[in-house]
Amino acid sequence: MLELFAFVGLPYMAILICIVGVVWRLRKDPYGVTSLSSQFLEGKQLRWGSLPWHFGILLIFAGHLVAFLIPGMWQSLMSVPWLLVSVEVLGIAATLLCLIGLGVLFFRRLTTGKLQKTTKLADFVVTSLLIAQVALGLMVAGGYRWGASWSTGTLTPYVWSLVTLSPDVSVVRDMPLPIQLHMTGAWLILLILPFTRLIHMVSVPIHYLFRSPQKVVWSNPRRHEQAVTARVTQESRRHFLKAAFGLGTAGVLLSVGVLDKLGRFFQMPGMHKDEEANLLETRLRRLQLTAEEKELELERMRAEEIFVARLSELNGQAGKYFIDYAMRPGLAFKGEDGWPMLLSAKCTHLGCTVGNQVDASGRILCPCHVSYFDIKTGMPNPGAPAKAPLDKIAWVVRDQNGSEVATESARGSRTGRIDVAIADTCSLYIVKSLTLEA
Amino acid sequence: MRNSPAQSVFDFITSRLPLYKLNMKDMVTEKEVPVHRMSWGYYLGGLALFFFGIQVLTGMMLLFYYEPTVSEAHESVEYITHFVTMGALIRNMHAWSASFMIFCVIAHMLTALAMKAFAKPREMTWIAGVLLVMVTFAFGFTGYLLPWNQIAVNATKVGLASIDQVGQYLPDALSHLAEEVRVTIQGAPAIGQATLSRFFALHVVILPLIVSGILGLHLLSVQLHGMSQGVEDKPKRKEKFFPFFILKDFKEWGIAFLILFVLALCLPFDSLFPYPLLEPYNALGSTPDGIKPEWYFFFVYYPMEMLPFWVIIVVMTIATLGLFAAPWIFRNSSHKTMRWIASAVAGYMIIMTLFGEQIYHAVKG
Amino acid sequence: MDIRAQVSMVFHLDKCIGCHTCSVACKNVWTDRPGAEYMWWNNVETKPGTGFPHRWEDQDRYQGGWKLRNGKQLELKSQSKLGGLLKLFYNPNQPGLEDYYEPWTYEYENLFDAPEGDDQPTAIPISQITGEELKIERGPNWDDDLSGSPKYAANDVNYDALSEEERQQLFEIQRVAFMYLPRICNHCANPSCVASCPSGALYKRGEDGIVLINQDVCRGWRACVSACPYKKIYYNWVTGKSEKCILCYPRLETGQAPACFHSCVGRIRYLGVLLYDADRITSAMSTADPLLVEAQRDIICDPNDENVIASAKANGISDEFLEAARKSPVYKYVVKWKLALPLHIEYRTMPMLFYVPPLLPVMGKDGDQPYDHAEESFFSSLDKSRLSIQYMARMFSAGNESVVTSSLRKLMAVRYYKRMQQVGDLQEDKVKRILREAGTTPEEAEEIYLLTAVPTVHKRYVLPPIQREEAIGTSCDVQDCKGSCGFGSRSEAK
Amino acid sequence: MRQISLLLVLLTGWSAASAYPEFQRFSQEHGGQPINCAMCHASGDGPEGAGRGQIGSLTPDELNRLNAARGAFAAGVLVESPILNEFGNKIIYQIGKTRFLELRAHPEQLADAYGFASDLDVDGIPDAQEYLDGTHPLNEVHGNPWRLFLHNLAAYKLHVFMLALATAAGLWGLSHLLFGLAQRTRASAANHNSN
Repeated sequence: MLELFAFVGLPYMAILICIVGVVWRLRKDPYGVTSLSSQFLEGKQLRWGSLPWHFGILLIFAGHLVAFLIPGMWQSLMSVPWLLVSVEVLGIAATLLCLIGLGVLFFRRLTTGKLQKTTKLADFVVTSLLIAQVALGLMVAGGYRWGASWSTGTLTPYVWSLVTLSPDVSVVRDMPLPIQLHMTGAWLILLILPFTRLIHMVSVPIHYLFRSPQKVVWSNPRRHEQAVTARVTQESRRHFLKAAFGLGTAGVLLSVGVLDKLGRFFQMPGMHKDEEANLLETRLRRLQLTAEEKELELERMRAEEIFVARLSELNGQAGKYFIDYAMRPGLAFKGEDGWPMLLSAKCTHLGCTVGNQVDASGRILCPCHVSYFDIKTGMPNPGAPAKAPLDKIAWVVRDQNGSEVATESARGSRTGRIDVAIADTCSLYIVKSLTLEA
Repeated sequence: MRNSPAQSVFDFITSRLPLYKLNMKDMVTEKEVPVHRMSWGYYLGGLALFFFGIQVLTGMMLLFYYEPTVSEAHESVEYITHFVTMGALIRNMHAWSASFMIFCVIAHMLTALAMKAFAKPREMTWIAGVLLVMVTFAFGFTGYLLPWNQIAVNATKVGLASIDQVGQYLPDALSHLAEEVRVTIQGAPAIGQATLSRFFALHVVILPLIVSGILGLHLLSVQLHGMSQGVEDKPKRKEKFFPFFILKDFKEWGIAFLILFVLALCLPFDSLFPYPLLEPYNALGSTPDGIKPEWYFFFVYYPMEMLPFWVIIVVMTIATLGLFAAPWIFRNSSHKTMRWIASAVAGYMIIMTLFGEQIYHAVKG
Repeated sequence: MDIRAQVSMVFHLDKCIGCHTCSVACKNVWTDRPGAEYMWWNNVETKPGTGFPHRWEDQDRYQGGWKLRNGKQLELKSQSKLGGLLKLFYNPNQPGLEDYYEPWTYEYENLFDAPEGDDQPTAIPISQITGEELKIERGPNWDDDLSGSPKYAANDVNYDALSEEERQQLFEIQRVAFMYLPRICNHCANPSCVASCPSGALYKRGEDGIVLINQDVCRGWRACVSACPYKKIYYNWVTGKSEKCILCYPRLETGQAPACFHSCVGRIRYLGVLLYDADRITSAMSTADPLLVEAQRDIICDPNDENVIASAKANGISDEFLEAARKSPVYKYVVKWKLALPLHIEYRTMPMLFYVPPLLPVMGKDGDQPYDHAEESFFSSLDKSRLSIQYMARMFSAGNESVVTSSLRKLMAVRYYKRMQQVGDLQEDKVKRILREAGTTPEEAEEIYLLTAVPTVHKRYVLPPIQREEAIGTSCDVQDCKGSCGFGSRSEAK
Repeated sequence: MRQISLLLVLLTGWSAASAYPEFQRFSQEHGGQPINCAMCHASGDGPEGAGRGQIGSLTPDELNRLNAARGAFAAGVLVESPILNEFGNKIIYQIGKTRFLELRAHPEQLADAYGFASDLDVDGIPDAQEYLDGTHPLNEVHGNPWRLFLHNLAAYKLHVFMLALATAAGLWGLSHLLFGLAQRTRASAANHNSN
């Protein structure tokens, strides 16, 4: 249980809370989102704390990210011994750098008077957590050598399994405790990210690299409009050139990537001979079926009696479907007394074909709107959408020679008797005259 | 002094359809679109139009292979899906785009309601729009049957049979009328080839013709009147329709196409439902378990399951009449009230679509 | 041509008496908050002196403003784009609290609570940050009037240009001369703070050119603090955001002069609209140092020119704004009369706050004569100026002495002209020659006199009638927008 | 003829007992999807009956094949049961009848026993996973939507990338076309006014 929480519950909780929290914070409290730099109050020690920490952790983070994003390529790189050794050494060096930086930052925050004023409990929690996390990382790096290599085959699949929403804890379940703690620590950091100064991580100003130096904001909508208009309608020829270029590129890309496929839609599909034959066979069968259906329809319109099933084929658990004179479905069961029971299978609510599986209380279900019908009486259950009972259908049982053995009318009046000895050889028919009489 | 009746009719028509504005200057160069916090709603109609265009194109492509006969329909759809190059893509696009289009149409109607966009002189636009919504649903209903698979035919059967039920609430002399209507739609006492042919004709020829007529009127009057103001106070900003607004429209279309294409390519529409195109319709087969209509009918389907049928009839009738008469009913309502009404309707539809099943199970046990 | 309007300022230094009323007015309105105690959006410095923060003009240390790469390309001195990202963790060019001063108050309670004793109880100074006892060694105007002091004046950065002899002369007690330099944000047309902001929080208002910090976007990276060569951006250590002078835009938008202007005792301040061609900023600011002042004047446009008006209107500048630009006292001082000069234009931010250089330290007592205004030695007195012209040129014209002298000459000529009129001890033809040599006419001299000596408040502050829809208050609720428009404090300091 | 029908009756009785509902139930409960017999069987209604792929309709030749399949107790014996579909046959081929019968008590282990290597419908989801998800292993459009989406996206990433690029380029071009046109109309309007 704890395992499940630590490796599945916590990660998802952390990711969810992190995303929701960050979005919430950025939207609801943008004023509070800041790096809350303290260089202004104390700058000398900060240099020896902040720089090693940030550069160290960025390097380590990049390493973790590479192992996660391109595990295959990374794995093959790491199979070169000298590369592996240098990566590990670099990693441990960066970790030490981080630890030194964090140590200085922690010490500085504890001892500088002015900083006490901007320090909150959360800052200590964050720093302690980070120190523990980095120390654990160092333990892992030291205690379980060549993590750069083995993590791609173990931790990466686990993280990917989380990302692809099919968590698989089999790998991490048996990991040594320090590694498990290191992972838990990572999720904890993610968890508290939105609510502490760590929020500054989501505001890394990458867009600074791409923006133009000056920024002019018009608050008057009319002037804003005019300023924008003035900008976009500079010179039509330049616009047309750009338009031709953009549309041309799009056209080429589309025709190469997409349109040729769409064009081939209209070609005759190239099929394997067997496929073609199979297809033809299926089509033929469907046509035959349709023809048979029509034939059946015709036959049924004219027939006086219609074959339903051999008596032996009937049972009490699953009804046998048949079609009556007007192409309506019916169901045939074998009753407890061994006599057939024939019901219309057309739900009296909206005309769905009811199911043929009989449940424990002797009922069949119409799946459309959940009406249960008793197979003995045809009555729907109280409260069902269907109000009327399923119609009973008149039948006749004939033996091998075609002579009448027993009948039942739609009203339920029976004649004759069914001999158990010959029952298996008898067949069941529905009778138009008896049904119509009802 | 009162105007003569002829004069007032003339005035009515010219104010509703100001054809004198039918020129480049009014419709392109100088047209402006208000900008306010609800103006995202102005893009929904364009989006619906875009998806309709996709429907027409992909639909025509599907026509190359589809065969509307009982014996061939299912087979030909399978042929398109499995054998024709990119056939699955086209069919998926048709299916996805249909869902998107219906979503956009509903959302478009609700935002129009929320913005009181039907206020004078836009009554005709509104009524044309309501008609379009109904035709859209008809498209969905008729198109669903065409693959002629087990679930579709059964669902259609249920849908049509509910017409029968109306009969019991009519006076005795008319009670057979409902059934007659159903049989007329079906083309035969039981669902069969006749039904398929009729639905095909409706889906492919008749409804598109109706749509192009109404849509033409709808678009023309939108273009003549311009966008409605949308909010209580005069919006502070306006932006030029050309090139700014139309560019945003195009951008949305581009992104919509991208999303549609990626979805159609990568996620078969069928995979979202328990019953993919597995079995052709078999009159002998039982109705599959858990059968229910497409998501866009949930908002009538689940209440229908839970409430007595006559309630549904009454509510539906009132709602339909209310929709048509909205410009006159809500003539004096404030934008705020309209927003409340639209949000309530939207909330109801969202809840029924997303949680209808749970509610149904909770009520029915 | 991309004509933009700018609410611009002129400070007439001859009239400044260094009373700090402006600073106090500003502080009471805007920076009387936790974390903002040390900020002086408006301050008055004594020159020569080190200023506030300490040696702010030392751009070798603070790396503010722009530089020319290969003598052509304008780029930020403080950071390249990538370098800006690397400096997020620690920025070596930023002033710390010690470069300003640790804000303090006095322990007034002690006056009431002290136990009975032999001595009078005193209110000892305590830090406003830590509450600990504090030995005050520096303050915002700590070097007030201490021009001769080796500790302050001797460290003035502008001395670099002066010869050893001139420097020595400045410390002779008999010849000590100083001037006051009131400073607010220059609301530059080519602001380096805006260009340096990694988050994109800083922006220049299109309508009136006021430079603001969007507090909701600011992430406290503080790049602007070092990039602003005038050190007019301050980091609020409580909120973790930077703040700066907002030119009292809430007052401007309601038709009032900014607080520091409104309260100015010496009536030294002028406020008005300038029109300038934004397309030519880059090229103007890329010229060689000595030509910068002229280049800036060159892109400030004549509000009566038909073409300028047409293109201003195309940019959405209203008729009311244009009317204000035509009446602008700033335009007269800066372009028409060429009297007012920008401060440290060599930082290339194109400051839009101009100073009329002071005559007093130039023309002050020389020898036993009350004023050395013998006609023959008239111009030579500039050479004998107590405060070296080179020193002034270093401040106001990027080292180009002729720009400063021509301004000073004209100012002198006006005085001679008025003296001739009112005292009558000067020959008219000689005065006319003086006027001609100073490049002015009697009419212009009269005009300069009127605007300098006896202007009404409406002549000094020609506020553009900002239209209702242009005011921030109409585009969003004032309480909501408070943060996004440049200042604010939502959380209390501990 | 009589013999055949006797055999038929015998077989029918036997097969009813061996219609493995355990797997069906497991798959339905685990995958949360209604289950179709056609996952493993040739007919969607299961092996009983007289329809196509059902015992009642088998030709003598097919009956022989059926019996051969029923005797495939060890793994690796070629199975071509006419009442099973490709997937059903492959299960027996892969793990053998004996093991299959053992697994009836532990339907959840069938997936592991079968292995995750085979993907008969080539939709990117292994058959065993489809069994667990309750989706059809022989229908490439039937599968867990998310898995399907990821697999197809990977397969078509070049297309998607190109289309995204084309959309971006096209919209960029279109925006400039519109701006250009706007500029033209404005210019001509200005000319018109000045004339």
